[in-house]
Amino acid sequence: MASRPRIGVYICHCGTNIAATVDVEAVTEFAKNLPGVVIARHYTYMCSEPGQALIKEDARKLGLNRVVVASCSPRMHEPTFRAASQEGGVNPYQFEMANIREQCSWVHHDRDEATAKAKALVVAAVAKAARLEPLEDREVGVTPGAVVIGGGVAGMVAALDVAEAGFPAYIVEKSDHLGGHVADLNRTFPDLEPVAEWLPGLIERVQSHPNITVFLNAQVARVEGYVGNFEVTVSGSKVSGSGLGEPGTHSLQVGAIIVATGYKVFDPHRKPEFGYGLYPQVITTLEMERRLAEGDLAVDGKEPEHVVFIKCVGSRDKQLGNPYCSRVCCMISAKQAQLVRQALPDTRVTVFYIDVRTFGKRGEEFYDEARRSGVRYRRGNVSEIYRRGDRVVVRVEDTFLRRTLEVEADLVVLAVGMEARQDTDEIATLLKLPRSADGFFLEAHPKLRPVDTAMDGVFLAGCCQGPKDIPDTIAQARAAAASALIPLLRGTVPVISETAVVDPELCAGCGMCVEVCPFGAPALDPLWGVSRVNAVLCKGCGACAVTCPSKAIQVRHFRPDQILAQVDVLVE
Amino acid sequence: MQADIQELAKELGLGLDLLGCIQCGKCTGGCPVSITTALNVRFLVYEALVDALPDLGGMEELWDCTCCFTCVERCPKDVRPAELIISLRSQLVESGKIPGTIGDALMSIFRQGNPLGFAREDRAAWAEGLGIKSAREGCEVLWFVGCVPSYDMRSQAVAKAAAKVFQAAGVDFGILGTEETCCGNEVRRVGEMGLFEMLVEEGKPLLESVGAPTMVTTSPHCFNTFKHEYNLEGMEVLHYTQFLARLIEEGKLTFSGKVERVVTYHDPCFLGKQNHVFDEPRAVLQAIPGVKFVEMDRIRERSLCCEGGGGRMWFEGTNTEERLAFQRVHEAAETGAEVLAVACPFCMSMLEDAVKVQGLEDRLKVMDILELVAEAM
Amino acid sequence: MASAKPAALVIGAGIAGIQAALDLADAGFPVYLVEREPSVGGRMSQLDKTFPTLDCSSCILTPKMVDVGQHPNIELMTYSEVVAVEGEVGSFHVTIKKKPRYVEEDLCKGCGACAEACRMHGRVIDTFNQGLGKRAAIYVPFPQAVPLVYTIDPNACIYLTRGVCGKTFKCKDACPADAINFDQKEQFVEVDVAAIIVATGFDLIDPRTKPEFGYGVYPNVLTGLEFERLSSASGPTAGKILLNGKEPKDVVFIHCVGSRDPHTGVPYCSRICCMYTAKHAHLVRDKLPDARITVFYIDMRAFGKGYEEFYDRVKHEGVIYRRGEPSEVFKRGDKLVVRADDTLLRRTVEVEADLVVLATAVVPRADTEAVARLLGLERTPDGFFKEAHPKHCPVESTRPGVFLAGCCQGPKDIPDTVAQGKAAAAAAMGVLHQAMGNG
Amino acid sequence: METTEFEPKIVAFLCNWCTYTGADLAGTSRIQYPPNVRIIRLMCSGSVDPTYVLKALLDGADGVLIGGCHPGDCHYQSGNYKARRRIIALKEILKQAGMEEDRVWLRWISASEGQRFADTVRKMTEFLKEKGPNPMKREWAV
Repeated sequence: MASRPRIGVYICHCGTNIAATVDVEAVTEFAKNLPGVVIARHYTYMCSEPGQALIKEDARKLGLNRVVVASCSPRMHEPTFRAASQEGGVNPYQFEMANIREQCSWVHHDRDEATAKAKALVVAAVAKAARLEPLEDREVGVTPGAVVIGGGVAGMVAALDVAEAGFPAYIVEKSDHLGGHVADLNRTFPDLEPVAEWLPGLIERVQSHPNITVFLNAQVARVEGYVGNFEVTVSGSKVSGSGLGEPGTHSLQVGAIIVATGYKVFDPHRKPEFGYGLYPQVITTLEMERRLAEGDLAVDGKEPEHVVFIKCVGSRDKQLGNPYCSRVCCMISAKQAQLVRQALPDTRVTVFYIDVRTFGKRGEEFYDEARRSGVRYRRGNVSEIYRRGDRVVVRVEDTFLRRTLEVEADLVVLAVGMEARQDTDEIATLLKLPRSADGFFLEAHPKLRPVDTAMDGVFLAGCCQGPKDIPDTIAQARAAAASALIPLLRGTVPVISETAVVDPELCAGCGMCVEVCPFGAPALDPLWGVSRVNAVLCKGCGACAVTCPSKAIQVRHFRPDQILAQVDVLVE
Repeated sequence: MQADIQELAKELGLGLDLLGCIQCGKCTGGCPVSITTALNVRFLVYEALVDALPDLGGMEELWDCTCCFTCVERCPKDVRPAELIISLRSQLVESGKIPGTIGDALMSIFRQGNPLGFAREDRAAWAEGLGIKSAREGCEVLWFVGCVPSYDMRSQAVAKAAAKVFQAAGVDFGILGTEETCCGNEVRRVGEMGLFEMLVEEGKPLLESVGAPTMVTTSPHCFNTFKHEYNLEGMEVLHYTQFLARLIEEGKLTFSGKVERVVTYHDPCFLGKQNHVFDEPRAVLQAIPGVKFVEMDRIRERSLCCEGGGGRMWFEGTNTEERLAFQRVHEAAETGAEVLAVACPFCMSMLEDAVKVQGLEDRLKVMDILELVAEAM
Repeated sequence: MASAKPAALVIGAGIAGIQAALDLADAGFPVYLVEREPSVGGRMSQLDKTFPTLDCSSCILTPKMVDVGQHPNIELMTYSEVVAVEGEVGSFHVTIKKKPRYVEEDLCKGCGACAEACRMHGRVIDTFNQGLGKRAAIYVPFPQAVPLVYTIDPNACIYLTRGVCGKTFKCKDACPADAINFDQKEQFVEVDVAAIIVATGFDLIDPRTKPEFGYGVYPNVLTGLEFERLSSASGPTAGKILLNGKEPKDVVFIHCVGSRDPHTGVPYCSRICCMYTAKHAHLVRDKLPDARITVFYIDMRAFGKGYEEFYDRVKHEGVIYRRGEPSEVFKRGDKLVVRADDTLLRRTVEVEADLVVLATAVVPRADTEAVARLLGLERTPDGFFKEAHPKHCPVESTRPGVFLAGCCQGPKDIPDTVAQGKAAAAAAMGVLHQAMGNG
Repeated sequence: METTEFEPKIVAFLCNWCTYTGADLAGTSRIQYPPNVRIIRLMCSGSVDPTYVLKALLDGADGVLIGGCHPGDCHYQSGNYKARRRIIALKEILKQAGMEEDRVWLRWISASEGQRFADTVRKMTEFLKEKGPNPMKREWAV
């Protein structure tokens, strides 16, 4: 069966990331004497072209049939090194990685201890590698089309890109209209363009696109399948030329899913010091949008003499569990403050801030314009609001004046931040989407995979991944569309090769694996009375293998002997 | 160095997180004394962060802090700014640079177990003839009377009202009598950590030895330190407002009389802002037959401090302007209330003085919730 | 290339261009990826760690670089420039100039024997390392370069500048693969593409435009990018923060050098400096635990996912943040002195430093105007390429079929650049789909 | 005393999707924890065969940590519930056989809980240090 192991071991320095804490030379020398090891080397960056070339050349010259790289997490570079092994003629599945960076050099300071641990991890990897069997890459066809959950700007833009590339896109919107939060806005920064001038057009493009189907008052009820072939069950009403259809259940077959479920506006009742809900003079930026749209800034029938904006309401706040910046409030405040100045030139406008974060294109210029329009910026985080006669008093320290002020105001606008929606829990569970510490959905990698998720074929668009302004939301939505379009345009997706397999000699046909499998992969062969696995359905979780009383069913690449070999060397 | 101050605070058992500060000013903006005195805690934090603290000896305003902890409650970064003041005060205490009146109070606590300069033997004199048993005999509820209610004449009336109410409700309670010693809440807040530790070392075993499952305090200050800083085992600590609310809910405390008056309520910082006990005092007041309950504007999380905490009972403060208590009693009067209800001996003292100074005696009476409850029995 | 589908052109192989090219290629479209430098990688390849996760830049970038080098659907053209673009959306005709490397790409093995032998070895300013090191006239910009092929610097090579290099070509003699060819001439390649993605990146302002900071006068005043090289394991000091062989004790960082400063022609915020400075401060703390680290700032703009949390972490590592933009840097004895109004202290302070790092503004590339003319693009007043609409069309340029990715449209951090690179790819996919006759 | 010097060996079986990724996050966040843990990556905590745990304990591991996704988060729908049932049963058997079941820890640690992973390893190391070496080693048994 398996050939006699000829293993190449490669220890990566990762610059100084590993080498500063782990004695890579010692680990290399140590690895040379392990059973089956033909060669052991160390190199600055194994993932670089020359690093990969080392593997390829050794594999060819020395006839390696197994490769072990000790470097970063396999979640990072397993595909890289599998490809390199393959180019060197080694079956990519006879490659094993020892994670001596994330799980060693980065978490331990002591060089001796870290080196000892790195050695142990290398032994285990070598032990497993020696027992790995060759496997074939597999691909399956892709159902053309994508489901987009959420019909805000992010969802609509992503759906349009999918549709423009020739694939059906299905928008599943919870409410009774498209447009999301942006539909509640009046004008957008920094151009002060009325939303009414562009959002209806976008909605119209979506609704009239032959490739797009919109479901309103709709929810995703069930998701089955995997990347390339999802079956999404939607309950809701389909929009057609003649209007909204009857509510019903729709089954959609698609290759990818884009999550664009948006955000929740922070509820300022949770900051009792501002008296929101208590004083009619205290409103949120969202309420201010409506007032600006209606041109009604009066309080108690009177034009306000002084309008105060308070930033960071619900953001940058550890006590609330919202440590992050909401990214848009500085610009929204600058916008609304300017609009107040334009509408009521005699009204004083003051913005209280901690840091002014006007970072986007034309953002700083916009902030400049706000100040030039007469908006007064004062540095200080408002501490409380109380009543004085008809007005309210804003109590705040001006940190430059180094003085606590009691500023009287007629209208106070709270720049409320964004929060993760908790009503998306169901979708998170259906799609197995993890959340990051701030509650927003977690991307696969914060830098280089900002729209991918831990689930293949499921992508993130817009503020469900974190607060964003409209241009950034659109860019990210289109990025999600690009990720979704890759499998759709290719027509195939790779699927795992590490699936369960039955040894018919050992199988007693008890059917326990059939019962335990959540994916319906194993089935009893009526002719032979033994279990057989449909490899397309199998996801390699291994539930069957543990359950099987005769150990007849095992998962390739995670066979008991491969695991126990690691246990063996690790406890020595 | 910033690191030294942070380290000192840590040693003192304070949760100060100096390095987390982003200088937003929320602390100083909410500080009740920041308008009337030179104290600016945000700026102190900054000076500590950039190693620019001046000589502390000249900073009399450090003693202005009432330890109301509004800054702690509101700080978005959980820096706990007031604890910097406590740390700095502890340095002053170490070097003996403290206001004389505070020194006297501390000495009295050390010698007599109370800050008011009275003799320990007289601590339970107020209770004579009231049929209150010693907790030593065993009891369900240990009532911690507190220093001010034990000695101060005005507050003794509150203590007596409490005894009456507890008895009427059939509570099995006892007191520690002359064994009762200052809880040390203010001691810790003026930075006398050594004395506070001593009080805890002696007090904790004493309190636990009673074996009562519940302790009820008259003062929110005692309540605060027992609850958070004594780590008492097998004993639930309640402020009396929580206890009364519970008795009312359980139907154990009933009223036969009426109090036909308009009443408003002032939240004590150590009960409200610091321990989030807002609803129980209001529930008790609203349960009293006849009471017409009205609210002031600045209540609950936004309540105004009376300036009695953090050692301010023993230190006038550098404030040259109007006292906050003056402002407060006017606010109370404006609601049309006849009674300004309090739930703290310090608030009682500060606000009653203010009523007198402001000439509001005809319109407004300061009463403890206990007195109103007793009146309705 | 493997595919017969309509092709796309991506100009610039920094992370934006790499991501756009990979997405298009993965979707099955042929891509011409043109990079003017000898290697792909762009600015990101010069960085040490990345904020806020502290992933090392090369760890996450290198595999993508390798991918574009090996992808069957990507034709990588490094050391090349686009010189003409004709036609319109769906049918652009593009001329690309391949500059002579004087090294045969398919022969060179990247062994480096030539550089060892070069008479200019250790004498040519190493631009990749921001001039902090020296290299030979024949070079690869950095060890992980893709393609790993040497290039002769025509401005430094003795033979190419003077017509003669001793009696015999040292490099030619040393090369075991016989790859060096001084007869190479520039070549012109013409390709037809349906869509174009512009990902030409950015420059950093020359801090000499702010003479008060003493850059260029004091050797221990560095730019942020120079600091990246100083801190990088693959940099000239192998990752040790050393100046003249000595570890600095007091390090001062200055935000907004040039940015938010209409005076220097940069009225906008450069968007990345707050966070990379926080990262630099962390790196100094990590490598020099006893250093005193001060950051001068105007507004701390930690707006991205996990950024405010990172700022909080760095503050907890004992980095002192002082609000105020320094007014000048001067020398006193062995030390530099940074003079600033600490606006929270309301006092002018003088902070001593052994190392001052300037967070210099992100500016449009010097040749942006020429590229704009070449491609028929418009620019916004800040000098960057203009998007079709700032709000709803952030990746479309003003010319149909030409899309913008990354910092050529305005300053951006890496996640936003990657997202925009992918967004440009999505936009291009639509055009390519139509070009297949499916429109 | 020997116990003060004792460094326990912990074998950890971690699910690929949550806890292994959480351990990686501890790394990228540079959160320090004791080096006593040796991680074996599996696709799912539900694939941890009790024999793996037994083998580890009998061969000389002082503790075994099984890490999976939080309830409801399993990548394979219900693998973590299966793990929980199986580990409870295993612990029961260990108890009945007079073996120390508290050397086996099952913890839910998500991909975003790097700190929790580090804390778990620290706590488990301290716990095992306190407890002393595993008496079930095969050498001892044979």
